[in-house]
Amino acid sequence: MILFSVSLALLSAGILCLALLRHKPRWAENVFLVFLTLGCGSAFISAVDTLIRQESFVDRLPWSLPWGEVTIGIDFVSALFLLAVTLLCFLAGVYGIGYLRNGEHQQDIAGHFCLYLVFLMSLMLVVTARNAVLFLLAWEGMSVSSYFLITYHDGNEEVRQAGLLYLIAAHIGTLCLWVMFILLGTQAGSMDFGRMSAAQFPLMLAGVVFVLGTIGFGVKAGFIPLHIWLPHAHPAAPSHVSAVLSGVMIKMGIYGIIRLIMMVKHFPPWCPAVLTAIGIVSGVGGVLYALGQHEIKKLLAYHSIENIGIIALGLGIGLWGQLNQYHTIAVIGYAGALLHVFNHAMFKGLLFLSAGSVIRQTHTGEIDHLGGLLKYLPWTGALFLIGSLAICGLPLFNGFISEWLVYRALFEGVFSFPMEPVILIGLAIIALALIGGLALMCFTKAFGTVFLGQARSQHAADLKENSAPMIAPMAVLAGVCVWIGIFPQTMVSFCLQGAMRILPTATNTADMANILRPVQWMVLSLFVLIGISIFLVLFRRMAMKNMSVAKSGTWGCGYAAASPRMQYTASSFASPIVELFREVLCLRRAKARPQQIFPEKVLVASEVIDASEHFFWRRIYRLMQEVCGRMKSIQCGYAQIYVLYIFIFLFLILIWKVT
Amino acid sequence: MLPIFSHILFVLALSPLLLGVIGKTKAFFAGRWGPPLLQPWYDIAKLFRKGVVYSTTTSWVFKLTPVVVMATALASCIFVPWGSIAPPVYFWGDALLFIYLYGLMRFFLIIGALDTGSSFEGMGASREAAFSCLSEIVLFMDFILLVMVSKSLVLCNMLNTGFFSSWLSMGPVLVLVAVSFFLVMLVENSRIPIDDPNTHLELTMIHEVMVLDHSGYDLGLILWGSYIKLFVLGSVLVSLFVPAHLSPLTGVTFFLCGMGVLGITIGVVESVMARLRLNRVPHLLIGAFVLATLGFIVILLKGA
Amino acid sequence: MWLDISLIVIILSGIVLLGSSRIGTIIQLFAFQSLVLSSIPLQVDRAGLNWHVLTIAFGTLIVKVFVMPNFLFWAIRHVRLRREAPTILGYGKTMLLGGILVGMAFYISSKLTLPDRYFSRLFIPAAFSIFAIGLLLLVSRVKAITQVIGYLVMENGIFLFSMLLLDKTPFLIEMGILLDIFVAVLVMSIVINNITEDYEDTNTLNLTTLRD
Amino acid sequence: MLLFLILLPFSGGLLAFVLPKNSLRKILLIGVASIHLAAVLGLWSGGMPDNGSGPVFLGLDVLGKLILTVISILFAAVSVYLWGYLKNERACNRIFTGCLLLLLSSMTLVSVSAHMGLLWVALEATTLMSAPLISFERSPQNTEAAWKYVLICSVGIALALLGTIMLAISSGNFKTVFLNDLLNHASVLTPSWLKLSVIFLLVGYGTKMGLAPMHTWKPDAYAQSPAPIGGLLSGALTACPILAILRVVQICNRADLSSFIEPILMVMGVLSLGVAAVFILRQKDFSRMLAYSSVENMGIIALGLGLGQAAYWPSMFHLINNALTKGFMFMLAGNLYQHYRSRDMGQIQGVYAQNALMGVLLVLGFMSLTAIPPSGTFFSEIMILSAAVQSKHYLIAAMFIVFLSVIFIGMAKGALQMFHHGPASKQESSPMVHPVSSMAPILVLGAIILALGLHVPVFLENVLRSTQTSLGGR
Repeated sequence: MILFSVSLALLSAGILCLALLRHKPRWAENVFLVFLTLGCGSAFISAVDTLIRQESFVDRLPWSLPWGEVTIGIDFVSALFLLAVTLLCFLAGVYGIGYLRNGEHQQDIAGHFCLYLVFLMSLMLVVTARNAVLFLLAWEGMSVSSYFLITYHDGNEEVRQAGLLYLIAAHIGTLCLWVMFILLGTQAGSMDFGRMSAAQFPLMLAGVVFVLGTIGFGVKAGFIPLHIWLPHAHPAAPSHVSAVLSGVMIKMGIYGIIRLIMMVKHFPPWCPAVLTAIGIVSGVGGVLYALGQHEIKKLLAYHSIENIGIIALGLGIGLWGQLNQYHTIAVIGYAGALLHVFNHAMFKGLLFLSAGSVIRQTHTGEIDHLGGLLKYLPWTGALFLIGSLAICGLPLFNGFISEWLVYRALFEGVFSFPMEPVILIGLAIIALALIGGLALMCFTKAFGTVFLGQARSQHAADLKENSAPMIAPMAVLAGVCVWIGIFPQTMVSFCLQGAMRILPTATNTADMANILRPVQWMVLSLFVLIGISIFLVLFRRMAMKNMSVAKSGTWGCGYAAASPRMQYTASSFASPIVELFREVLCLRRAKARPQQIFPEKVLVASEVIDASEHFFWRRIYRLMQEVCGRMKSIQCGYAQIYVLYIFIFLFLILIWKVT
Repeated sequence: MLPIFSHILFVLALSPLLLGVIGKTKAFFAGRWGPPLLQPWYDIAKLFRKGVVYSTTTSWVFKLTPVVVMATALASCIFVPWGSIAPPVYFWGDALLFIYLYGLMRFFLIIGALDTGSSFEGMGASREAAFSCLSEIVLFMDFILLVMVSKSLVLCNMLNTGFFSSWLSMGPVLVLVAVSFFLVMLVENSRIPIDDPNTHLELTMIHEVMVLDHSGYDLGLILWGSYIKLFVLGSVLVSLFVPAHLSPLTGVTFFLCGMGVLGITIGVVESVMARLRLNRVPHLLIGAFVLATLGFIVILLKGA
Repeated sequence: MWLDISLIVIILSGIVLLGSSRIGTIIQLFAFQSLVLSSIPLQVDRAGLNWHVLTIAFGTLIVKVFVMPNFLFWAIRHVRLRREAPTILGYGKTMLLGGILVGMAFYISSKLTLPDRYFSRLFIPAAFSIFAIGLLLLVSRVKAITQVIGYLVMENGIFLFSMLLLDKTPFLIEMGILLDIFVAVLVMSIVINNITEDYEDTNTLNLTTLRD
Repeated sequence: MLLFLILLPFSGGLLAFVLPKNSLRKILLIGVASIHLAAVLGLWSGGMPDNGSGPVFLGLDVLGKLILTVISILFAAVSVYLWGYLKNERACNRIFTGCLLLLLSSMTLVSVSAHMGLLWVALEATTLMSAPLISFERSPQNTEAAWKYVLICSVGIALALLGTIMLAISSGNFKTVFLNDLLNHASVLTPSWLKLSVIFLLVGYGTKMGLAPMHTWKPDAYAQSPAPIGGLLSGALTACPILAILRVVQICNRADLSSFIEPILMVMGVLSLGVAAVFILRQKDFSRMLAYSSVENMGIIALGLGLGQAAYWPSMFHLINNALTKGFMFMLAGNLYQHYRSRDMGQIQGVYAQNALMGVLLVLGFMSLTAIPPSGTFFSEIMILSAAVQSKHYLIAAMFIVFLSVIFIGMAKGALQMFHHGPASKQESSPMVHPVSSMAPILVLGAIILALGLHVPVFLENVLRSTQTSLGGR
């Protein structure tokens, strides 16, 4: 506790220092690094301490907000989130120093770092706040500071628009949270989380609160169809910010839902169904849209939606288990969700950072303009590959472990639950399988087009690998991904512990051993795989010794004049699936057909339209604009009419109230 | 450790034979004598002795691919029972690892293909990725059915516990599972009617075109890996039909006979059918999915 | 008796106001109405003439009959032409509407009950009528000057209404109100003066540049 | 003491009319404002002057005191700001300064008047004294705005006079409108006349407050007046009619008519929110946006008062926050206009790049306008929402949320656009610098806003709570 307070104090000090260092960018970098390290370090240690010693605490700081106390606490769930927050924010921050150096807007660097610390601090407060008012305060602090982080390159119109969309979405979501917390607080008689947990909520109220929470937190988390800000904001932000946004900030929505489940406990039976359905739609929708993207960070942004979908599936099945008294299923589902939160923070952070490295060197994120970068950016490429393998949920990497837990919970749900849930759960399993397959396609596309084959532009030869301070954070993230992938026991047991804390009733520890045993076996089988691979590599090296190895061009099937531009593009690669889901994706094609006998230019461009954005939200916005435009004639400029308004209103009130 | 080794060795040894059986059957239908039963073995041996040619475009990813393909294929076999012999490794949830190992294999096959920068290999990779998405959901649907029947998430239990009772009560479901699984197996291993391993037109191929640039030792590993994959998936299918609680020897015999029958069946199918048009392949998979879903509905209505 | 007649005269002058078209006439009619009005305090006073009532009557007389009309004439002194004050609806319809409003005022007043006895049955209806007429004048004319007069006529209605409480209203407040009205007219006259300087006319149709 | 507070600015105002030089008048303005502020703050340290229970014209209860303090603080800030502002204006500021001081005097009179008639007189006086301030710059648009302001407010407030007379009629046997009398004998007021009078008073004072649909003068008046005057009008001057409405609420609560007045206030509040939302969404003019934001905030306060006991102190808190924010924002806007020579938010770009401090302050103001913590408005609005939910007015709560969302969209579009770099900011080369007198009041108000968002001192909380008991009656 003391350590955590120290961390908060350090960060505040850092914020103050940086606010004063506007004109000294180099100084600002150092000061930022020092305070970031100290602040993240102490918070990280306090989180680890909580996880290891298994004791949570709640404490009240000597300070009072107008409507509540500053109560903070770290329990298991908070600690897990705190772990991801501090780790990723620290690494992304370190990366950010290198990323922003020598870029444009040097004079804003101190402000940027300052806001980064504000953002970090509000993230830490969000997961540790134990009072609704403090929570909302931190929540809005998070939204606003991240808005300014996103709009760092604000000379660009698109960036400003993206930021604005994000801020508006975030704030409207927050307004839903206001109502939600007020409803909870009214019932509990206090805005304190502890009191809320102790209160009893009628089922009806629980349902309303659930809906409000799902909307309010869902906007942040990026549930489809509330996700529209996400694919715009992530590409707009500097890469280290995208990493943090995608890695931890959208998880705050998940944290909120988990906290809500912990407080309300009993929900109407349709709630898990809704959560599962959201998971299915977001997961499959996210990955399908990702498949249609041509821009690397936009692609990654849609993958965030997909992963949020997977997490929602975990939560959904967990909640189902909780409501139907299947504690094992609930624990596994929640643990899967929690672990995936952490894992996603790691591998998505890694992916965004390595995408940032690519963009920093090539100045473009268009996948189809790149190619062959593995030769020029070997570290970035290798680390991106690790991230890709992890996000596809393939064995040996962390994504698999959490997806495996979610699968496990779902499969156990299939043969435990009554008919109606089983249909949805079956669908969820299929969706998860489809997500896996599509993600694989998407990341082979991304990795293959960007890093493999030949460069599609001439400038590639000048590219240099980024500096070590940028590579090192990525390497650490990759290390964590592999560590959890091969030695999952530690994190899985932490997450199981956390999941048990989510349940209202205590689960015995024998259960946990049962749940953990297959994980140990899995480690064994993974080692078999590793062993075989090592054996094969060694064997190959031996066998190759006395064999001829020749170098030659790629076999062009008889075509002699192949050029790099003839390589299969990302769009073509994705096209079989995009075509198959044409209707869902609202595929738009622009074609210029060959005109003369010797046509000069032929053009094919395809674009995937985000249906909920274009056919729902934009229309609503346009409608709103139109209605407001019409109503502007109220303010027509004639004083006589204005006077008449007064009397008409008076008259109406008289009729209403006096007769 | 020993059971794992022996299991792996047996698979290594036996898997090319299944291809031999298929080849013999096809030859029989074509009215030829055909290559010897051990021809796949000879092929592999030949490839292992040859030199290697690498494209200048490729990187270490290309060289890693064969190793991963072989390793994942071998690792996947340790979860599959042989008749009544339990697999060396089994645990709650191993079925998922089993499926995802193939995912890993596929990932590397695809990026290996993309590493060459050849548009043909890219094309093949794209198709492989697209079709396997669909085949994977069929596979999962089948697994859902098996899980519901067996109430277990251990692959060997899903396949052959309570054989008679489950066939008695769930016969129709298991038939649906078997049929759809058979289709998935064909897709996964790029057999006719989805893909023709013997074709020579690069534009229409799927699997074969992805490994165009591999040669010598590497190609040998990939080929062997794909034999193993066919063998392992086949053994999953066959295990469905092998009664449990037989003595080990009878069980294994039963199993090996089943594998033979499977080889012949594949051979027959490949002899009597033509390759589908590429854009029809998804329809086949969707058909398989519908079959499996039908099974799901049957189970739900029966209230298992 | 005299009270009733005065009240009726006041209402009638209001109706005539609605029908008049010349700005000068309107201002003079208002002055006439105020003249009658300023006699009301003397008529309703029950305690005999005292300085309180006298001051109120006299103050009203001075401010409303002499000072204000002069201000208004001052404000429009630049306007040589266009001395008529056209309505939006037309004079006939405005007068008809005025009649309807007076009728409604009578109807509504009949529904109200006062807590204790009052001087004349016409008192409240007359107050409401004048108030309504003022409103109508304000809304239906396009010239700024007529709007001021509309406001003042409304004010007359309120004044009449406040006569109900003549004996209890603190003198200070009465004077404060009168002062406020006075300053209001002063300010409005200045503003109108500015308007006429800017636009050469007090037509409020010019005053619609500020809108959304 | 109270008399001193009124007479000080009054005599100052008269003095301003006779002083010969602009600079002397500026000194006079700041001097009077600071003495006034000191005196008002001094009131808090001393014990509460007892109103007694008899009929008095002047009295200062906790409501009046609170509002007087807000007025005084804002006036002091604006007068300091005007020091730098008036330097750029060549015109003679005799009438301007004089009216400003008389305005302060009448606003003080509003907050200390304990007689509903006197309250009316003072309120009408504030309208009249502020009209010349609006037309200070003497362009046709200024004149038009002043005309509309005077006309509409006078007509509206005439209704309030009618309402006051009706209030007197309802008080049957004593027939006075001394506040003490009304409150002490509230139960014997004639309900039918009281109801009628409440409606007239609400509509009348609502016009002055700027509640929809009587708000129509507001955007014109605020946008056309000099920016700091806009701040004074929307921050301090609106507090005066609010006090009048608080009195009405007080009487109604004592007379057991709270169920009568509350729905009316809620309707007016929600209507104001809605109208503000409609006009803010597509607003291009910064001052007009702030004016509609004022309509919105008046709506929120009315809504809070309409929600009953639980929302009283949040409403009072909101009043304070809103007043400070508006003063802050308008003065900030004044600085921006002086640099960019435009009120169009599309033209003002790259504020942060031009002057980082101004950029940060702009964001702070934006946060306070849109109730993003840490700003006091966040707490007051969420508490009002909470009161709506607690009293089961779910529809009201839903509309509140919807309108706040729309308003947020409009404001974010406008205000944040100014903050960022944009195409226009490229050509701007002259640095944006402001004299200390133009920055200091903004910084002070900003600090108070921020402080109230982070921590409400026990002292202030007690005061707010006592306003609640003072309003609540029984």
